[in-house]
Amino acid sequence: MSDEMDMEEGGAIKKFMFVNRKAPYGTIYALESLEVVLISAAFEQDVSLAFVDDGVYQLMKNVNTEGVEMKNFSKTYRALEGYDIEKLYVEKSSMEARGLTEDDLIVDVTLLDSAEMAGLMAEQDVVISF
Amino acid sequence: MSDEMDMEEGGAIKKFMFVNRKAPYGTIYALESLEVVLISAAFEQDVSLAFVDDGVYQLMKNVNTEGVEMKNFSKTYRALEGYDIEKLYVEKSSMEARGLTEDDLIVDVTLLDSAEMAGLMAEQDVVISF
Amino acid sequence: MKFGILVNEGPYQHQAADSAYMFAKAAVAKGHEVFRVFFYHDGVNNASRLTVPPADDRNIVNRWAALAEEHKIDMVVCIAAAQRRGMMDDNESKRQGKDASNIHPAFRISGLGQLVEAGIECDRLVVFGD
Amino acid sequence: MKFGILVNEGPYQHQAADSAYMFAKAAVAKGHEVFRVFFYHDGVNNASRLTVPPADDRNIVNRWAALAEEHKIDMVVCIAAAQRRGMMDDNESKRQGKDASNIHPAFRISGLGQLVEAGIECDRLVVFGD
Amino acid sequence: MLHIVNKSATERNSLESCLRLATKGSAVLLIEDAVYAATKGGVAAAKVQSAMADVQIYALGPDLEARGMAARVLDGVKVVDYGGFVDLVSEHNNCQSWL
Amino acid sequence: MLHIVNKSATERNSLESCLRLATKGSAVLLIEDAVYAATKGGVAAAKVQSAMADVQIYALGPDLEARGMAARVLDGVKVVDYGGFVDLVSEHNNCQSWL
Repeated sequence: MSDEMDMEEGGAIKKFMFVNRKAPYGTIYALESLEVVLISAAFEQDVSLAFVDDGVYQLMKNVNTEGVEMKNFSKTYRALEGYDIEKLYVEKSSMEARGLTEDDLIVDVTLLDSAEMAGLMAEQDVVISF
Repeated sequence: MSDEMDMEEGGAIKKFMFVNRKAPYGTIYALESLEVVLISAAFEQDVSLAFVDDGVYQLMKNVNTEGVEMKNFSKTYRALEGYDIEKLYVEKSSMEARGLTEDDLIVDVTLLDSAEMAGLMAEQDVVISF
Repeated sequence: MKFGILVNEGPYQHQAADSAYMFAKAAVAKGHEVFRVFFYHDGVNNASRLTVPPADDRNIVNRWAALAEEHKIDMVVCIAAAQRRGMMDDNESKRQGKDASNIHPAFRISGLGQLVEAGIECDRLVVFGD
Repeated sequence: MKFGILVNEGPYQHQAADSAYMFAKAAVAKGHEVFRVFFYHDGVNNASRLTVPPADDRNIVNRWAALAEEHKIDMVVCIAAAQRRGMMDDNESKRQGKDASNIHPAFRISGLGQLVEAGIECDRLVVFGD
Repeated sequence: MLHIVNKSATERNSLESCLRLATKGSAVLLIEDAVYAATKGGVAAAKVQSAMADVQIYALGPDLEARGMAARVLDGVKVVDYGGFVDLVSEHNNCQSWL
Repeated sequence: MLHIVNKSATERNSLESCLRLATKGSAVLLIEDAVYAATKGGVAAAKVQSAMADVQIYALGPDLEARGMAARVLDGVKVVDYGGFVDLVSEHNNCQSWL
């Protein structure tokens, strides 16, 4: 939890975390989560994204959605940096349990062990999950 | 699979199985599954219901939905007999994994081990799951 | 071969609506008949004529309508499920004293018996859901 | 305390819409303020004025509307999510060249910024989903 | 932090992930289908019991009742109503739903 | 019988239940998020590999591609497109979706 003083003051910056635990394309949550993340950039808050469990799959390279006729939104993860959204955290054990390495991911991320991820979640002001 | 001859003949009776794997009230599937089951009775098919995994929870006694303000549909399971729907099969291992016994269930059911349930599923003509 | 298709989830939120469509399209492309697509649970939301998806994404409702028209597929929306979720055609709207309707003309409203009938009439009934 | 509530699922299919309502009702009963309920993903379907639930079940839409009116709660439907799913008010219907609208007057359509703003303005944002 | 879990632990992985990532001293509230994990005799009970060393587990009473599980609650689990749910959110500095 | 599974085996229990209740000689088609289980290196791979002794496993190609997993398919898994999905349903006497 960030300093209580920050929360009470109007205009103070809050820590927002978007937690992504679901695989992309099987459901719309990954896509519509990104839409909120992009909007949040305009509010100048302290925004971070966490990728845990199947959420790690959202960051896979080599996505080709022609066969399923769905919109490919992989590139949006690369565009986040341009919106000053640079805090992308991946739980290392979630990645490894899926046989993935950092090289498989489309963007640079910070790998955290579970205790570090837990600590980061605990200090957020607003945690949004879909 | 029942005799292929039955399937080709118009008016032949088919084996319909409704597979229930989800808990009640958290989602509407259990309730809307029952609605189809009741309608199916009018078609004089060979209807059976399978309760597997969390689907077993649908049959719990002592349901009280006042606090959640949802419609209590437990009694409908008891009413199935009146519609000549009498084949209710519960996978024994699913029931036991949830710490339940037959005494906890609101209707009489036939307990099957997993191999028996698998065999029964395999001989259906139409399997409907929600 | 004669196929029936059951769709349990709405457009965009779950891939079920996409998978069902791709299956139906592939079935007719192979010379099979799609006897009926039955929309149940949130699946009824596939029938809305009011959707306005982003220009760079697929239009699920129009896609169903075009497929149905081209191949004379019977597209049936379950009335009980539709009522709960606010899907209605003009007749139903008048009957319920509502001031609008929202079902696309490619779909028709009918009862759950149409699902059971599809199970009886079709060689295979394929279910798509969450 | 000032609460924000995010609802990610539609009425009836998932209990999320019920849990969110029960939480909001309990919060105002305890003297808290519910600053805003934001409807995202299939949650936008909570705003339909065309639902006709069975007489012996709860009316989720009317329940939201009554709570909002009594306690001056801001009920916001995400426009992007609503467009995909066929939820629109009169203005949006005209703008899109559609022949009907379906949003209940207790709800208003707006952008995702309203969700981020709720996260900033409220002491707590509570998320309900699948 | 208050963690809110709403899905059955025998169907999905959300309770397990929550317990893995909840810091010591935080609270976990089980609602909707997650309340089954707070009941005796099931395979999920062991997970909840061992978690109670580090976190306080709560379960929503109305959801237990709706599922016929009100009389089966594990020792050490605190049952709350919707008002208690509101209190839990108020009393903790932040909250997270494990969807 | 053709069994159709559409959910990730690391999120839900549907693949496990399917494999427990699929009779020897039946076919299992993985679609949507279930295709991850048909790929190398993950925790679900072992389940699928041991199941292949008794059942034939198929995975839907377009879903593998949409998830960036097309190059990671386990040996022994047959990849089909939507037309192949239709063929599988036709060739088997009946089918069941594990929702």
